[in-house]
Amino acid sequence: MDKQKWEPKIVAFVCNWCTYTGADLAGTSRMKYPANTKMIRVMCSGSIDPVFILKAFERGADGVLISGCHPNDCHYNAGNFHARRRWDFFHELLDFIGIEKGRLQFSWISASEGKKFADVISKVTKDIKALGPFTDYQKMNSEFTAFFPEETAEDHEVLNKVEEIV
Amino acid sequence: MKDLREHTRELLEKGEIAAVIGYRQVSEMRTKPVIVTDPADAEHLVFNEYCLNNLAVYLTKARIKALCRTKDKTLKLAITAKPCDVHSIVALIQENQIHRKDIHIISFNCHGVVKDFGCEFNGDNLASKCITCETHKPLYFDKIFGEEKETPKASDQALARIQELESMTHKERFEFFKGEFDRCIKCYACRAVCPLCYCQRCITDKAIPRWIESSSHQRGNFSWNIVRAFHLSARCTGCGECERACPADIPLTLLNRRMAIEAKRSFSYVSGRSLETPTLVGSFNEKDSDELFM
Amino acid sequence: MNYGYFPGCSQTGSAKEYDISLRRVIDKLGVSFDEIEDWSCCGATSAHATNHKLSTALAMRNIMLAEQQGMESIIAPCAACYNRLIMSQFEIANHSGVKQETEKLLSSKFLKDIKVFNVLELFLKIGINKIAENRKRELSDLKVACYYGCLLVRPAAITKFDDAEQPTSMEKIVESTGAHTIDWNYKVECCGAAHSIARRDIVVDLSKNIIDDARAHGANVMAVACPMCHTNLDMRQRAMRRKYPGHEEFPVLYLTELIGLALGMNERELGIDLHYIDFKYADSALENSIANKMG
Amino acid sequence: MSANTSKDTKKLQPSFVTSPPAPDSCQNTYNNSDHTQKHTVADEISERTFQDVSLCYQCGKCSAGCPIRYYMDIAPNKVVRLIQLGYYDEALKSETPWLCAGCLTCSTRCPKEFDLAKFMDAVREIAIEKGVEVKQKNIIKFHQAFLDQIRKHGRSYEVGLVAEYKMKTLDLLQDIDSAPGLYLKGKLGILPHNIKDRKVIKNIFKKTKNKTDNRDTESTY
Amino acid sequence: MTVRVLPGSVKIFSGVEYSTDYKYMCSDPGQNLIKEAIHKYRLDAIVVGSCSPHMHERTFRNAAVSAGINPFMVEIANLREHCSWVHDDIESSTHKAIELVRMAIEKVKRDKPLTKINVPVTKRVLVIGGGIAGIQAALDVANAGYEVVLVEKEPSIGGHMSQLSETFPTLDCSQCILTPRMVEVHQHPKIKLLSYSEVVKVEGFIGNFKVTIKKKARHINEDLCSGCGLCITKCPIKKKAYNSFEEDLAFRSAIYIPFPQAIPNIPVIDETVCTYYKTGKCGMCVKVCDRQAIDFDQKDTMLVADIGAIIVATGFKLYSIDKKSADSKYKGYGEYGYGKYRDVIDGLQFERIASASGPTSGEIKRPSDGKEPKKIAFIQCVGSRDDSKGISYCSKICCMYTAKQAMLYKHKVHDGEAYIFYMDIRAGGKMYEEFVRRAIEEDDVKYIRGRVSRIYEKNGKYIVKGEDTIAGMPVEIEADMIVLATAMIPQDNAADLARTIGVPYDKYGFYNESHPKLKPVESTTAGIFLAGACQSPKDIPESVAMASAAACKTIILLSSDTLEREPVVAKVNEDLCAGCFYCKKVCPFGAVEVKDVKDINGIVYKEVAYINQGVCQGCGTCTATCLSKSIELAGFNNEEIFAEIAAL
Repeated sequence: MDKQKWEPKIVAFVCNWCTYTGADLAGTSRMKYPANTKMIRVMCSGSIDPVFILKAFERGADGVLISGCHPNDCHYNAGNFHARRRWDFFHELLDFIGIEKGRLQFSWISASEGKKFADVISKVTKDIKALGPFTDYQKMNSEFTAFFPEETAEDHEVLNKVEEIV
Repeated sequence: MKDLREHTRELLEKGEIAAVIGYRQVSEMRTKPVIVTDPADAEHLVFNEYCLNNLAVYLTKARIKALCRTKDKTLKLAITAKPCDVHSIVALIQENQIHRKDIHIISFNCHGVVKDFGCEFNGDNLASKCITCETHKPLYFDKIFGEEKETPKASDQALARIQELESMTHKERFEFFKGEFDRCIKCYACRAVCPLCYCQRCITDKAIPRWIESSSHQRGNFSWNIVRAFHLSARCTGCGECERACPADIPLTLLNRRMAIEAKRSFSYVSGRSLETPTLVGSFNEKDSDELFM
Repeated sequence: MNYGYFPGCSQTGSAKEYDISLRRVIDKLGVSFDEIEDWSCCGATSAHATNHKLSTALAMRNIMLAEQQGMESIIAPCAACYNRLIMSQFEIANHSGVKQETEKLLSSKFLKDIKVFNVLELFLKIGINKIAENRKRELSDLKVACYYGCLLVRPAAITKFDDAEQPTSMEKIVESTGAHTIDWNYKVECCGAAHSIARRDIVVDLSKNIIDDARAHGANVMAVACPMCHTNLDMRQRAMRRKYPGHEEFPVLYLTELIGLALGMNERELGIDLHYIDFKYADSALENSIANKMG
Repeated sequence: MSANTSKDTKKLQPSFVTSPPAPDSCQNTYNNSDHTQKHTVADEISERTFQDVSLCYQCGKCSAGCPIRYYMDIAPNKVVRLIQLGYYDEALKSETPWLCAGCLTCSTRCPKEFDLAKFMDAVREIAIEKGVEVKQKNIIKFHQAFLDQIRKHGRSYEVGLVAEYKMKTLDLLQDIDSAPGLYLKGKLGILPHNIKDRKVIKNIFKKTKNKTDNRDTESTY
Repeated sequence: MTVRVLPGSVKIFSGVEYSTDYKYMCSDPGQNLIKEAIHKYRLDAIVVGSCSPHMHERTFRNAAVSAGINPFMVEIANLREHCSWVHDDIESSTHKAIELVRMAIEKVKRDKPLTKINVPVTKRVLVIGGGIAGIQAALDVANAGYEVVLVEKEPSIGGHMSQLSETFPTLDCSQCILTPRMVEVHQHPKIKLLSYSEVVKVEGFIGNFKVTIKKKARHINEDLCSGCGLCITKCPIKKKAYNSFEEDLAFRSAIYIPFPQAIPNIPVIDETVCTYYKTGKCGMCVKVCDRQAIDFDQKDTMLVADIGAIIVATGFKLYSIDKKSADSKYKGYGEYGYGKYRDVIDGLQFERIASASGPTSGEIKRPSDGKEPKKIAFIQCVGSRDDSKGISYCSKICCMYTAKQAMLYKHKVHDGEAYIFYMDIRAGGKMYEEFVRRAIEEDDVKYIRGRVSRIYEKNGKYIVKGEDTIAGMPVEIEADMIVLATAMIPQDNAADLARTIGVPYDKYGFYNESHPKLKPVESTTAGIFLAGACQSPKDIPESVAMASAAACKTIILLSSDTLEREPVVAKVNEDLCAGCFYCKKVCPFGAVEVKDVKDINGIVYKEVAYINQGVCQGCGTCTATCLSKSIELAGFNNEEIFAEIAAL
């Protein structure tokens, strides 16, 4: 892919009750934001395992966003508080290992904050664009897949076919 | 030393304990762990600056636990533990791996151990965890031996290393760790010696779905080392056994120490120091910093 | 603690007595400080009124000097200087752009966090019981209106040492001298500050209000901790009388002078004789009676 | 948004009259929609004070508590309002910012935590830079005289200050009652105290110079 | 986004048997398309690329069920709210849509059939709070035939409404309309009233709560007391305790009934002032009580009740301008004197002064010297709409109650002047705007737009420094009395109670509704409903409406014998569980239990976690915390999520 056309690939793990609903609201309100982010819905921000993030990086993500309910607004009362502690450590750890803090971002977005959702996605996309492709990890990925083909590898052909149809 | 042997022999003879997990001298500057079940063997037990192993790791082993189970009652397990090893024991108790009532902690006033077998005990050869150690007297024990002695002075190179790394750019740090992790052969020695890696089945052994690539390719190595450090963050008591056991000399304590610094800085928490404080993982405070979140 | 001293320009001129009395009182209480060498203007009023970058750079130059001279904290007795210094620090700490810019202007980097104290904080740090212990005179016949002015306690979020609307720290200090304090309404009202020269009319009105309210609440003297306030409240009383013929003179003292009196010093030592409004205390008959009582 | 900015008209026109001011001059920074938009005075103020002028909801508490309110031509909150609406000329020409003593009463009590004193600082700065005619001449002359002293000596030199101010204002009689007194009491030094490192002060002045001196150049918005 | 290319594109992905598009998939013909396809191609799972799962997931699952496949083998790719409606660029959004569908395909391939969980329902309702909202809700539920336990922390029900003088916009007497309802509660056979009691613990889940209630010691035997009030008249302690019902404008005795119409009409002894508790002597009340109802040794008692649903109606309190402690999120008003001026009062105090049953018998007198104020200033938005003091929201009712109070003042003091300092007049409501205009036009109340900066006392008058922002003129008023329209804020212990009962709350402490539009009376915790001002500031009609709505929702819940629950719950792999019990520590619902694993000799050799499926709400926090990954959340298991990530 040539550099100018490069678009970051971003994964967002969002909780079902607040952020996902906030994203719905952004949609209903026809707010616009870049299409780079794909969302994975989980029940609570407390249920997102750090390995999910590593997996996302392994699958070529350039950035990850984690989003849940505001403190004290958690559908499950406390899931987001546990998440907050967990991410504090994981974020520091990634930073120490040499992964820019901007690659992994966090937010609290409530069900009524459609505007904030659109803003956050735009900001994260902008930030990740500024950081550029996550070549460090992607290099490891390509080296790895050269030895151990993954399910996704075969799918490249499929995706190319899709490209043709489109 | 005599006291230690007599004490354990007595306990074993009385039948109060099933076994003693202790150290035995194998050469002048080397010890190895030993499980004593026969009172007669108590005479092999030693404690000195060469007792490097963190014996707490054995407390969770099923075969050793099995020693304690008799038909009618559960016997205690005695363990000789350095004050720093007691931290691990505290963490294990907090994580429900052992019960305080089931163990008999024999500890010592400690003034440090050497960094490796065969080194003479002095300031240059002090194990890095001993340089910053603040608990020369165990926090929890049932029996204590030894006199209080001065710890030799040495400079905290590990901290300096962390600071040096932090002053680097992300790119440089990434390359640094890439270089280090590159040597990992996924032997899991770090996991085997860690008292807190007690899971019967480690996450890395889970195949459906595959959590961590098991080949020793760089990508899997990254995942493994990140996950290992993350699982130990706010839990690791800093015994340093992982790094000592690592055949590839990967500086694992850098990561552990960095996470411990984070626990202390953001939550004023040090793992394994108190049975009364709730563990940092598994608890929360509404007033925790919200800085990370947009 | 190694206190650095930042007198401020006024203390070298029209507020000389503030400088004199502060040094004497501090000395008596067994505390010392070193004047920051080669200090310059803090950037107050004119600079920050017209050019923010200039005023931040001017203020931070002094903090940089203190840092370079190995000081950990700075005493800034002038409320305006104090305010300028902490506000600049706040900007530097909160806006990285400002920090970089200022560092570039001063061609040096900020490494330490220098704490800036005002004179109230200084006395609270020294300990008010220390004043009470060293008291040579009981100022019990004084009913003091403690005047904070604008800049000592504002903005409370940054000064962080007393309430911005109903402060009480100066009262505590004044009461340790044995004097009484009164509760009044104009503690934190503005005296007109830097308009002293260019818009004297405003200053005269505002200061007159302050003095009247103090008098109405039973005060017979006012304590201030700012040279600008003192200029407006003391020196401008003559102009006040010209505009409001019924105006009666009202003595206005620096807080340090008041403490000095309690510690047994006389007016000349403290520079009270340099005021426009006469205030005779040590020479009065009262003095004798107190001396008798105590002695 | 058509740009009606009076580059060619010498007299600054209220921008609202011919073209509505930018209502979205305070757009959320996240918004990535690409408005090629002008840098307005409101933007400039927001940048300098690190706070958005749209914060103000015009409750008037600042004006209510302002000790100098009675001397001002327009209320402080109205200055903010003018800036919010884009009446920049009216705001910059007002005496109010110049009369503001910076006592922080408004900033302390503001329910929106809007630092109005800082806002006034920025308005003055911009008025100077744009060369706006200021009615409160004495105040600006005082500030100039004051800064001159610092530029020259590193510290304020009261005798020089008063002398220079009098020269600028030709108001020789003012302060006649205080200055001689100050001399008599020995408070005013006859000679200024020069700090040693005056170079650095001069350098600061030079580098931070705003357009105070370029008063003749045409001002543009 | 180009929909027409989607079916062809996604058909290529492995496992996809059939794909098609239709304009309204949720319509009957659309659903029929799905059903037909299931039959025709013998599908075992379906992916619908449509609107948000929050909209039509249920519709599509039902369609799947009617075609014979498990409802949990349906995944929704949100192509509307998350794609077509938010992206303008056709190409990139089409790509995104394909990827979203692909993720859903990968997930559905790993989905497992699940069955819903059935739980029984206890047909008893707990209402927390006995203000007008609690009273209304309790009566509605009880009248539907269900048992109600009404818990009130004060000695009497009635809440804030019982303190009010008249109500806007009708100016009818508050107590006159409230007290009949209070009596009704007292006499209702289905309502058990627990006054002077607090909820201390809530366990369990929808339909099956176990609630522990602390009944505080009144020191009166409620069964014996006849409410004659003789003890109160004889109590020697008369002026040691402020009467909180009168908002501290009057005193009360040590043994007291909060107000004459109190329900239950049983006194309480205030231990902090009663001589008996201080010196062990006195006992005057014991002597005069001929029914021996006084019991000094009475202790707090705990009651446990089985409850099916909970209605929370804990109400509000008023912001006080006092100086707040350093850790408080509020600041207090130093510029208004931090409450040191006695004639600067708040809205509720004015209500008591204006009330015919109040300390002045309804005559307007100022607290400091009892004189009639000739000039009165009302200040609106005190506390509210003030970011700096900690409350950003509009307290909603103050505009109206201030207009009412100014009107009451003018009706009682004909030669008086009333000024109202306001920022905006928010009079949205039936007859509200007319009411405010009446205050201005008929009663000559002077409205001044501008926030007051400072109040200080001068010669017995209070100087109000304001600015008329409309005229652009500074205003100073010398008033005799000031009434601050202080904001409604959550009760002091709102956050604690929220944690006890398990409802989320916002940054202020107001309880969160489940959906701001469509579920305004449900809390996000199933089986717990909200009524009144505990959710946000409300006036009386709104509180009553909300209470009735909550009661209605509760009745719906109780009308069936069992409940179906989503089977999204966590399950432990006991073989692999290491027994660290971090899951137990993090579980917000206490669903994790310790299970012993025994060897052949019956000796416990291992403890593992066990998840009570009835209690688990399915948040999955345990799954992420579990170090050995021995817990999986049904419907969102790790394999499914990994597949989604892999499909990116």
